[in-house]
Amino acid sequence: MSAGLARLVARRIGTALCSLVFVVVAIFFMTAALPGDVADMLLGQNATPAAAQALRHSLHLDQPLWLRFMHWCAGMLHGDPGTSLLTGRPVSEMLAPRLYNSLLLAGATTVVSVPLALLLGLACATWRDTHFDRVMTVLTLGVVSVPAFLIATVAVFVFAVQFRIVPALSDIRSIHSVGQFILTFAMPVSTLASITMAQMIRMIRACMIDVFSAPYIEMAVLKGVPPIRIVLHHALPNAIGPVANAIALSLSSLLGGVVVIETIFNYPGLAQLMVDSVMLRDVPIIQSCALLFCLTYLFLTTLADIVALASVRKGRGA
Amino acid sequence: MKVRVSLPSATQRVGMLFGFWLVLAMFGPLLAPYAPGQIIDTQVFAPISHQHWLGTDYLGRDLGSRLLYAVRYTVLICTLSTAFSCGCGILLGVATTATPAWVEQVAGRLMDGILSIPSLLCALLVIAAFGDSLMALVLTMGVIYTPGAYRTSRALALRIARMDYITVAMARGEGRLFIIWREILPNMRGPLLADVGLRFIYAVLLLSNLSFLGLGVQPPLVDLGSLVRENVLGLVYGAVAVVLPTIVIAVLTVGINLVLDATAGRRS
Amino acid sequence: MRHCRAAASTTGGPGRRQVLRLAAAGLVAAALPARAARAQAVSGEPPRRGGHLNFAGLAASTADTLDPARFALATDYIRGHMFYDGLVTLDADMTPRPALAERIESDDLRTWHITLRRGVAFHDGAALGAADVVYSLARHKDPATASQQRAVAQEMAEIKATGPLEVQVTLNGPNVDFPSMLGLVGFCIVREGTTDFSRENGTGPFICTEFSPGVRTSGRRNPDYWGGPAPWLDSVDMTGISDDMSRHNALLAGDVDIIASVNPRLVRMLRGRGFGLLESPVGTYTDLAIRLDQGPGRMQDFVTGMKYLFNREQVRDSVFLGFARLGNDQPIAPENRYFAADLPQRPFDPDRARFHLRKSGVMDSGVPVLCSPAALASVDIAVVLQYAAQQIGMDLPIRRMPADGYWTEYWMKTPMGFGNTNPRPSLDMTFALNFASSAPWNESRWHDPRFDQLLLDARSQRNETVRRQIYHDMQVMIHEGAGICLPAFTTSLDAFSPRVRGLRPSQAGQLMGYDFLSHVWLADGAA
Amino acid sequence: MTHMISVSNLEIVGRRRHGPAVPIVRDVSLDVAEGQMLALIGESGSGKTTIALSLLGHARAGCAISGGRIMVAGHDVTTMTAGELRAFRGRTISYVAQNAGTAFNPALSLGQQVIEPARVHWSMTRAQAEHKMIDLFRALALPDPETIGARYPHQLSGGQLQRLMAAMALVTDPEIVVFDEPTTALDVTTQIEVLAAFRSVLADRGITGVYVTHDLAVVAQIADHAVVLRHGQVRESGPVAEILGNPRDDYTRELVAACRIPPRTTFPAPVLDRAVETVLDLSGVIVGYGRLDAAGLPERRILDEVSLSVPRGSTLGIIGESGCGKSTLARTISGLQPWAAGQVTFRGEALAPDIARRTREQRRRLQIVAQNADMVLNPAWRIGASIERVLTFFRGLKGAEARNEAARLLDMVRLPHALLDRLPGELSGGQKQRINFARALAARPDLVLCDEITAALDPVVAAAILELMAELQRELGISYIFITHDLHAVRAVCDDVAVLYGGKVVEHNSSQSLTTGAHHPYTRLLVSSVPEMRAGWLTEAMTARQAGRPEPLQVAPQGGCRFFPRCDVRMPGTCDHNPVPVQILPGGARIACFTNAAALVPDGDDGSCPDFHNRPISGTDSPEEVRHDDPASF
Repeated sequence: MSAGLARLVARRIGTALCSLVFVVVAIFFMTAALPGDVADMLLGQNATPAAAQALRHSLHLDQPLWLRFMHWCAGMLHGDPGTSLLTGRPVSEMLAPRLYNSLLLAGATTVVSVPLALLLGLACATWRDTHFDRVMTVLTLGVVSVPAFLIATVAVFVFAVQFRIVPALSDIRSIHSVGQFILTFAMPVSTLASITMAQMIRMIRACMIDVFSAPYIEMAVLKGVPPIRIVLHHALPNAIGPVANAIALSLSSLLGGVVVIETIFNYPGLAQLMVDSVMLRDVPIIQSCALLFCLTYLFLTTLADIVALASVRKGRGA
Repeated sequence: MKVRVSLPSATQRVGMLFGFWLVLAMFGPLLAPYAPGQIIDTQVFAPISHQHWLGTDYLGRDLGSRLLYAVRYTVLICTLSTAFSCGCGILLGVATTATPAWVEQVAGRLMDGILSIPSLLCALLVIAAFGDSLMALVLTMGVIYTPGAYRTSRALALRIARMDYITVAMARGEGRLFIIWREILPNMRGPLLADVGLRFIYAVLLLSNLSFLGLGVQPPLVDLGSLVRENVLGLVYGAVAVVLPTIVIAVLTVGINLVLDATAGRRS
Repeated sequence: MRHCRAAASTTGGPGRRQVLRLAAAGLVAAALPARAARAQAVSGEPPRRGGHLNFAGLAASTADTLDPARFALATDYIRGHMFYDGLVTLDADMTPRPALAERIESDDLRTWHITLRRGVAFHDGAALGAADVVYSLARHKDPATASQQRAVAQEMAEIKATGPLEVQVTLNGPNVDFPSMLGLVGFCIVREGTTDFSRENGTGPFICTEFSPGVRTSGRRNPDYWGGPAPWLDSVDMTGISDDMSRHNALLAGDVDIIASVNPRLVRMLRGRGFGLLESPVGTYTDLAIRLDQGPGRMQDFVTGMKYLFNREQVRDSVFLGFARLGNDQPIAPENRYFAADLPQRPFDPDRARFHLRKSGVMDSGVPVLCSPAALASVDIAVVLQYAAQQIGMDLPIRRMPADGYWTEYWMKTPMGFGNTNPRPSLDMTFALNFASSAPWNESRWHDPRFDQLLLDARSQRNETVRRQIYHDMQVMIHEGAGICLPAFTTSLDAFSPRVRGLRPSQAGQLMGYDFLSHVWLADGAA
Repeated sequence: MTHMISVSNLEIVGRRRHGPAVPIVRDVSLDVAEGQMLALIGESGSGKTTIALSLLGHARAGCAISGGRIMVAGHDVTTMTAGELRAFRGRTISYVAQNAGTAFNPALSLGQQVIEPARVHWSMTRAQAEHKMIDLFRALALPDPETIGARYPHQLSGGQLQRLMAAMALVTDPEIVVFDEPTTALDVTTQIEVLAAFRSVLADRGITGVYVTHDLAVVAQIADHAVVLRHGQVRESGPVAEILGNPRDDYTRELVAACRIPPRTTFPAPVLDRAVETVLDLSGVIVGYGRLDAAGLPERRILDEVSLSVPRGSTLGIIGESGCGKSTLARTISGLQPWAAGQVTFRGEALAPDIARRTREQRRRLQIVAQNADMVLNPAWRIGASIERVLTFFRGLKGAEARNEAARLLDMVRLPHALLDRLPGELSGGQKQRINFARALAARPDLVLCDEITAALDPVVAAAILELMAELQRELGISYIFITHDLHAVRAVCDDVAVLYGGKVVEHNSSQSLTTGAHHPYTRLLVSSVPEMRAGWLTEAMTARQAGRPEPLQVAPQGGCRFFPRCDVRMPGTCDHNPVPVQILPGGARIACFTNAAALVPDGDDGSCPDFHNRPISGTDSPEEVRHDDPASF
């Protein structure tokens, strides 16, 4: 890694930290602004003011807001995200299995969607304004615009209920072989991938069309270079920057933006945990989830920037 | 000359499509044979029939009537919130090309922050802060999609700011505001249109998710996404009530995007 | 076999002991085989042991708990019945039956003596003793426990052990329904001194093998269960799927064997595909509470008018698709033995509604009706009501509120809002917690000293006939006076795959009063 | 004699997405014999590139070959399948693109790209191909032939890239090579070398060629036959000597005439007379970047102690090759690029380095007309708005008043009033440049800075613009600074000329004396590199050049004269160490050189004026070419 690259990474990390701080502060105080707190939520319909107050006291929720925030920050600086107000268990312990699940789902989706999206995006750009391209455009727009829960529900109803090919729920415990892994993840991954891919295909198509209009692509055609080689050898290396950015943006929502998918497949991931925690006002968990999502987003976009920069540097020979 | 002829026709097509949906949004409910909350049949998820042309929903209400109201709210709210987010995002994106670097830094970090929080969580929090009136709904959705518009427009504005005609304006001694408002903005229209279309789709989807959390349009009115959601059980009966709103969403969003794409492509 | 009632009616006069008593062996021998026999009569086969059952409830979240004090949702109740036992259980018609208690007796209906069953062991092997019971009951009174049952538990003034298996509970005042109160799943018995509820240590039919809040609860059969031969199942997995369609799909696809909370709209399809449906006539109701101390509710005519404005048949037929019974603006469901059947059903009468509303002068006050997904079907009921209002020229705005925060932020805090109440073990509790002047959840802020007096009278009334009359009068008073519009009682619907046997309806709650896991067996179970 | 290329009745149409087909090429027929070079001559939009591409069976997106026959090396191109075309392109016929800077893939090493045609056609092994490549590099006089292939496009100069591109075209030993304006984007001093390299390689290999250009002087050097095209039709064809020497077609005559604009004859002010009032005066201006040295001056300098002055009503030309600091000078004067040292005086007042600190009056009186007319007009504004804005801004004219004034300005630049309601995208390049000019005039300036205003225009159009400039100067008494690399244009409009090299003014002289008398060696190189419109000039020029010229050095000196490595009269030990003296010649000309002025008079200078009228020295791709030949816009 050259010094320039190192400086860029350092600067990116610096700005990322700023965003992180903003997110953490904003989330904390906005959660505090939500009606009711964890004491109310715990007691639910049976809450009486006295009971809620007592509980609040035992959870230290009667301390001033800023003091609680300071406590949380202090803990975070020591690498301790605190304990859940609701269960009293360490946040890290509650987050770990969910994070693992989410990463598994996101990973599987990435493995499926990125190559396919690249392929289809390239194909659309290559055969721009052909029937294939038009059909893909309508299809991708359609997939993006139809609510995800409907796609997932229809898919489950058809493949799990009617044809009984795959299970309706995604229970990780039932995985003991590759075959089972594929069956278990088939539905959520294909649903999620189709939505993610639709976005990526549109963006990749736009990037590639840009590159395809470059004179060196026409030059390659005039040299008699086969189309596949043109796409892979000539066009792709020049589109890595924007394509990587497009992919990073799409992937960054795979952790936190998949509530619907997790709900429908009853898949215990981070997104569900976060929504639960918002509903229950379990602030330390909300904070940690937000932090994770923010980190993921920043990590991916920074990675994309570095990939872009490195690809340019290679070309520029620096 | 060809340019002159084809340009308005594309714009006209955008106008016609938007006009169609807007007219439908404004006056569609006048065509509704029933009130949106009126239960007209004990049969739920009724198929298309003589009495109710588009069947009934999960409570036995007239789907056609509800659909007309749903179009009204989806089109209006999503149009407004898309306009708001694009307006803010574009203004900010363009403005930061001409302001001191720290402004851009602050705005950029802010936008990164909003972008990195899942939109649903963001919506929950913003609505908690703003309340849940229709106006708040529009604002919330606007805020959520502002960073996307900001990113796109800033990239565009930076490109345009390097153009020679901006240099010319600067050499003339034009003020920053004039340069942003009159020189840069008008040239971003084409490329931004495609972006606006996508944001409109996201707004339609987010609106239905908000309704699900109890934050959207108040009953008995609905938006299109919620119409699909509340009738999703009808899927097992192949009910019109779930299929038709889905088709309407697809036609609305895909149509608008295709026309915007075509216009954008022509201009750029 | 209504022991409480039977005892009361046979022993009659004051000064005699109120006894809830049955020989332990007798209870088991008499009760469970009786259930089995009934089930057999339906399915024509004896229960079979063995097999694994997957169950999906309505919801799972990180609020899932093994702490009885925090049980709040149906899935919690089911989990409670899985791992713990109460001193009594409630039968299909809400009659308390001895469980861990062998006898519960009182001379004055104020001081109660509980004699525990001998030879019951916790999952960790420790024997059940009086200290465990004292601990389990007393902790609900401690504010730090944050018990859902704290309001009820306050009734118990003193709880003390009087012997290794004897506990004495002194109430604030006489209450003949105290044994029913002990049937609340929250009052189930945990080991003395337990503070860490990440693991269960109960006496229940199953032993926990996995508990991940918001994900899953798993258990295996407790081989030493005192109430044997139940449970029949070897192991159980329980999860929560909040999405309606997904829950049903999981059943249809065979991923789970039983699901709770079937949407009435899917009954036709489930039946068509050969799945079983359990209809339990539970007394759950969704009501519109109009506060009598503020807003338009201060006008009696407004409240009366609103009551006539409810199209109850339409609510039953369109909102619940017939899986409900009409409500009559009082909280006791028709199946209940104390139901005031002679009270005339309040009809949907727009003309009278208009008359009363006009008369009240606050017809168009613009005060919104609050509803929320948190209160079952309240949004749909509100829409029905709104349309009826529109027909008589009244503009009734609806405000749908988010589910989270509804109970603490909006419910009972606004002039008009929907609430949702689950059945309580006894009428006494229903009246005391929801309608008495001092009731913590007096939704309409209704105050009637006569009602409060009747409540106290009933508590100390041993004569069943007199009590029935008192309860009748109280229902009439609520029907007439309280600001409660109660259009319908819902029927709980649960579905099961054909291999599941032994499910019976119960008034005590969905899925056999949440206790189905110790009763069901699988047709292919022994395989 | 067999025809290597035979095109008959070629028709090519372009089509917008849903619009009707528009003919781009109509009924074109041409033949090229084996080993011959055919020139396709025409202005932007004449269809010359489209025809050239059709020889490779290629039509840009939106275009289609709709009729006619194209026989190339025995193949009927129009009937070939995609696979056949792939095998044919790069093997039988190859292509040299106009702008090597963009036609090379920035992500791949040059060597990889150069041998790619051989590799994709499986015609030789990698080792063979690389060997062949190095031979070609050598033949094309590229430096470091063994290692240059490992480098990336941005690391080489335009001339080198253009030669690499030729190597790429030749690596498979094709029978035909199509050159598409290969030297248009190059500096004149580079162009001559590239042309010479091309010619010798082609001659050695007996390759048939097609050469697309709008430059008649180049045609004279390299082609045997020529076809003159206009609006997609053939206007005239025949041997080159015939066409250039004795054009029969009107259009051809016009074209030839445009290359012979007469030098300026009127001299409104005595040249280089200090007594005359100067409008603009630069003294010791330094612009640069990098660390500051002890004196607070930047380490890397783009402009180094530039001193110039523009007398009222006269035109100062500034010439030099790309990278010499011409554009920076324009930006500096117009206040967009602050200077580190020195002083700029405008009408007797010192100008602030930053535009924001100049007065509105100063900004009004100093206007700039930039190189690319496409880019300086806001595409979203109607022409009228662009002009009226200046009127409002500087002169406070509004509404009808501004409208009328704008119309008057259009009259002044000879454009119809109807254009006021058009968008820039609807105008031709020449029209836009006139609008651009009118906009500058709207401010009623004293000095107009013209930065390469003819570079992107076709010769006929450019000639008209130059004429307009001179006319307006006569009418309005404006002064110009005319920045260009076109010596021809300099002679047509300038009174004085400053030659810029490496950020320094190496010579300041009268424009009419450029071809006579004593000159800086760089000026001489420039002048001698301008091709003449006669056959055999290239050979002569190259011979003359190679005769008395030391090998160029690859290393730049640390101090002294920046031209040292390329100078043919350099004195090692002196020129590369000491500060360069400025010699003031009788008549006022100044030359920055160590060599005595007397020795700087070119050999055999008999006072006559060699004919370099025939061309603009170079130019970039004209926008109109892009607009009409790039069917992506259809």
